[in-house]
Amino acid sequence: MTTPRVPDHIRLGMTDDEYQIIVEILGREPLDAELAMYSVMWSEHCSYKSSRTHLARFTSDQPWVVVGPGENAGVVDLGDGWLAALRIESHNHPTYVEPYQGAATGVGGILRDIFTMGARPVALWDPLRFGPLDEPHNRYLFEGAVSGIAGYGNAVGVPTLGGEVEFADRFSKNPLVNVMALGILKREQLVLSAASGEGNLAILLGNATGRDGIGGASILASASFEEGDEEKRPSVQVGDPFEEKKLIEACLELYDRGLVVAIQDLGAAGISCATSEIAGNGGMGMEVDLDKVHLREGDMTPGEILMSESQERMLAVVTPENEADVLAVARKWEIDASTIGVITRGPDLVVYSKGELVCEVPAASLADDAPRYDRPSQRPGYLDEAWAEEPQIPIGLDAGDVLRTLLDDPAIGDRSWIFRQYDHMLFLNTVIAPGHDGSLLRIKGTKKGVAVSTDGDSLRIYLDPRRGSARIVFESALNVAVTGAAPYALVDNLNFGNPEVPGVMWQFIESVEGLAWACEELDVPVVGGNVSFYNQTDGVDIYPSPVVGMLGFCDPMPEHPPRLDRAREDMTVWLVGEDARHDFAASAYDRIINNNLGGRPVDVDGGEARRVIAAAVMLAYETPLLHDISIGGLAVALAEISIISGVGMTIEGVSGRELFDETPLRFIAVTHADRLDTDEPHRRIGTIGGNTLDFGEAGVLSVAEATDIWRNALSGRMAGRSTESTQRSPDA
Amino acid sequence: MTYSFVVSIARKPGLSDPEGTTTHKALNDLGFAGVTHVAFGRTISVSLDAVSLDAARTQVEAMCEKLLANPVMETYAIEATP
Amino acid sequence: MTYSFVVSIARKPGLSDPEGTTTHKALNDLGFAGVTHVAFGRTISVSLDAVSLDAARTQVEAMCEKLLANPVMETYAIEATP
Amino acid sequence: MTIAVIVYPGTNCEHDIVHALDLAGADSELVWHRDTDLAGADGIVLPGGFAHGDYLRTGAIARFSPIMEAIAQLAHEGVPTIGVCNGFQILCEAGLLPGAFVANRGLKFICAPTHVRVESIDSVLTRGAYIGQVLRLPLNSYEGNYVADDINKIESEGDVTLRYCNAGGSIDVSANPNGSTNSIAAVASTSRNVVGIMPHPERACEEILGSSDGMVLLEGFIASTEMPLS
Ligand SMILES: Nc1ncnc2c1ncn2[C@@H]1O[C@H](COP(=O)(O)OP(=O)(O)O)[C@@H](O)[C@H]1O
Ligand SMILES: [Mg+2]
Repeated sequence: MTTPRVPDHIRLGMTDDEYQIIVEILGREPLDAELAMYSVMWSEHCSYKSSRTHLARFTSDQPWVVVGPGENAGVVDLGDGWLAALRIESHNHPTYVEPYQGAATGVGGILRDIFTMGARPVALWDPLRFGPLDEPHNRYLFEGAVSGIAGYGNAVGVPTLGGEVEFADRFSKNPLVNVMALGILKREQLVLSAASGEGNLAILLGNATGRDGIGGASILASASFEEGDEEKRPSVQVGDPFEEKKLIEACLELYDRGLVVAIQDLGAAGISCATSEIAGNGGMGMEVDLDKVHLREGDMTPGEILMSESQERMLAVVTPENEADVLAVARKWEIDASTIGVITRGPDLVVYSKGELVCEVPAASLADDAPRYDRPSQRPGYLDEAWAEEPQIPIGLDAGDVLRTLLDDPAIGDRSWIFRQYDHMLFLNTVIAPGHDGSLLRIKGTKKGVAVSTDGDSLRIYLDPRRGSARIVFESALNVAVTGAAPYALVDNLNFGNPEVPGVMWQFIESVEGLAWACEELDVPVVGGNVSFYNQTDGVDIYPSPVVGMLGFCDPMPEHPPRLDRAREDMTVWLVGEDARHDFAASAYDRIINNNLGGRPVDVDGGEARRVIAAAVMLAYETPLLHDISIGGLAVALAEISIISGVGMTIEGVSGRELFDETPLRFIAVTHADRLDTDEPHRRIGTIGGNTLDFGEAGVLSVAEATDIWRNALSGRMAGRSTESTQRSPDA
Repeated sequence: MTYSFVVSIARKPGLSDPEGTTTHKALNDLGFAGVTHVAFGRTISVSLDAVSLDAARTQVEAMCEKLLANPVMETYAIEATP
Repeated sequence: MTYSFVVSIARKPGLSDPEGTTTHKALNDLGFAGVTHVAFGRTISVSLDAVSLDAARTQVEAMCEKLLANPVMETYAIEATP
Repeated sequence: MTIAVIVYPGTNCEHDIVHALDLAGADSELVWHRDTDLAGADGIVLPGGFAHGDYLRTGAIARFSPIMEAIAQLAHEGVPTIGVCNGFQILCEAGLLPGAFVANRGLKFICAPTHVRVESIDSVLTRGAYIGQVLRLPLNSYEGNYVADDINKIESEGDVTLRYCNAGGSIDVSANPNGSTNSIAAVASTSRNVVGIMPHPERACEEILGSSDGMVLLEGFIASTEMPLS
């Protein structure tokens, strides 16, 4: 008996219907290389086929948006000719396969999106989700990912200015590594990825093309290509930050000298994607000769060359007159370059190898004709049960005891174990370094500043995707506001489970709704994002994990922006914002002390969000210390102030319950004066001094003990106990 | 008895080797024009007390599987040394 | 003719070897109690065209002296491979 | 007066050094590693970064850059020459300073402020400081762990310029961030005009960045370019 051969398109993950669309577009059956290209370009990852319809919900028509979603990165106007480019991406699956290289190549990829726009990348952030650290394998993955980010980011010369992290069981087999990057540029440096000019040349810059990459792999190994090639195809890509650094400098020089018409980075589906996009975006075509591509291995098939996802490559479109200059710039920066194609009137992307035609498809069809799905969604059954599990919070809790436990949580304790491994000072722009709410950068030569905070809240979002997602927008806004920067633009990374599960699709749609609503309330444009579906292992979907990166902007920047180390003896402690509303669903108290996950997060009011955030921005110009209240509530926020400033405080009239309540949109101010200049509700809750965190009747904890616990929460778990692997890939 | 081994760890073929490539270029720049290939590897020398050579080798194999080599990217070979 | 060599580079004894020390500790933590010594080294495989094996080896020696090893902290050994 | 700031492929602190020198009132010029001419340079800085990706060994490949001959010649003529972080590593590989570097104890990259104590003031970098002065300077390296096979000679000849210390200036293991031999953070040549420093003085050049302690060193260096060591 012979098993019937599974059709190629099925093996490539396409449906029969999708295959039929290709046949209609081409008017014939696709060649192997063509089928491989469509399969990758029409994959969920590249085409957003399940999410596109819903992403239309986001708005970005504010006048300061220069480039909205769709390009490699979003771009906003900072005035006086200055622009900022921002973008976020995920590298979840590769990180699980090989944490160091997976995370490292994630950094490389996001940077290319930024300098593709003409911007110099100036900072990175890294939202992370891993399984609990008491599992050795989770420590191995986490340690590897962090050192991969460090190894690549530091060596490529872009500082990492923060991030966030959560640990929960559902991420053990599906960790999340998101990376956000920010670039700064002058308006005249902006370049887009739309080719123009028949006869212009396409030059491939950077790394040699090797057998890296997964996409389209199965068909490339099928009979028509060489048997046994799968063996040679590595399952891991190795990042080369040195190559990327040279590529950045070379590209920036090309832009400076006006030598490129358009440029595009090579990501998924490599040359096939970059050539079709750059041609398609400009309504042009391209003729490509694969014999011209510089290769790492001599014996590659045309399909492999087309689909290779080798890192650190860019495709530039240049006029023939400038070709020699472009090649000279490449030589100067010691990168390889080869002219592989020529722009045609179109509309086809035509590819030759050894004189033979291997591909002839309408360039724009790969990107534009991808199917779109409006997948069924249904409110998942777990919600009713979870909402019924109301958090039980005793009235007479001992705040000292609770705080001891919370400060020992690795997502609450000192995160410097992470960011000490990242260069966060390069370029001398870092005014507020990681370890605060948001990081603040100056733009040299101006009085302007930009702040960024990345935020997520997977468990709260699990309990209410809409409210939870709205809240991360407000939280990130408040995080930048306490540095003096007003929320200005947002990017989002939507990490979800399997979209073919109606419950997951419902989470996704609700979440988008919440994010979009909150952004509208704050008048913040969503200038870009990324969707990562299929984060599912053994039938278990991850917690819905949208992550946002908020860009804040100030001009002028406060002369002395608030800092957490500025509390001094006798200063006054204020609580700003509405009274607590008994918000304990997914709170640190309920999760960690009660070991429960239930209840429904409180709703938020858009008007209140606007007012509180505006108040924080105002106060940032005249207050030594501001700190927003988030995980662990008021108690953890106060403890952080005491620990970082090295001085105690006496808090009065705040009940134990209220100390751990996580009602959003509230922050702490610490001032010299006995009045606080704001129209928002505020009350004096205590005084700085002594060497204890004295909560009156609610309890007490010495600053020394709090400090000790907090400092060891993450580093202690990682120190010496991470025994699974110590090998180091080439880096620093 | 104490037994000693050298574990040699090599990168799986097909993976890119930026260190090797960069060193290759540097050697060419230095005038070593005939160099055709450079690849980086690691060695780990391990000495351990065990009841027999076989028992020791079994342990070193376990170390390689658990800690010393990264099976996703590397292959290893174990050699006893005097 | 193309000749191939493996250059093994070791840290001079007495100089600190943080990778070795850390791995030693990690092996102990993993339950390999009998480990008495761990040292890290690197190998560099070099292939080159030359007129004879001797000429090739002389070149590889020169590469080691100039670039591949740092005499302040390292020793090296060269071995021809088939 | 011009200070040459050398740029290798992979160098990334060159603009930061230029910024700090500029704040201190000195002119500087970026010089690409393929150049061979340093005529007219009154001082030389090898900035931090990852020259050649730090592949093979940190500083190993950079040492053969065409510019190195000119650097060596000027250094021998007494021109003030400093290497910061990766620049220090390159100077060691080039044999212009003794010693070498291995991975940090702990095998982690460290980006954090450290304290260093001034051990000698006869070098181009420390001439403006006083012995025992404690400076707060950011460290930023994976291979900052200094080793030397002739450490006693280095010590006995007084080449050690800075050591890691705690905020009060005392030197002990807990104040040594990376395991560096004898807590060494900076070393000078016998002639004292070549100095390597592992922490980054240029990252401590303005109060808004957290510290301006690095200016003491950079100003001393600039003064040396105008007025040779006596
Ligand atoms: N994965 C990470 N990488 C770098 N920095 C991190 C990471 N996780 C947290 N941090 C830093 O630790 C600090 C505290 O983080 P977090 O508690 O998430 O802040 P917030 O609650 O104000 O959003 C921030 O400065 C943040 O940038
Ligand atoms: Mg915060």
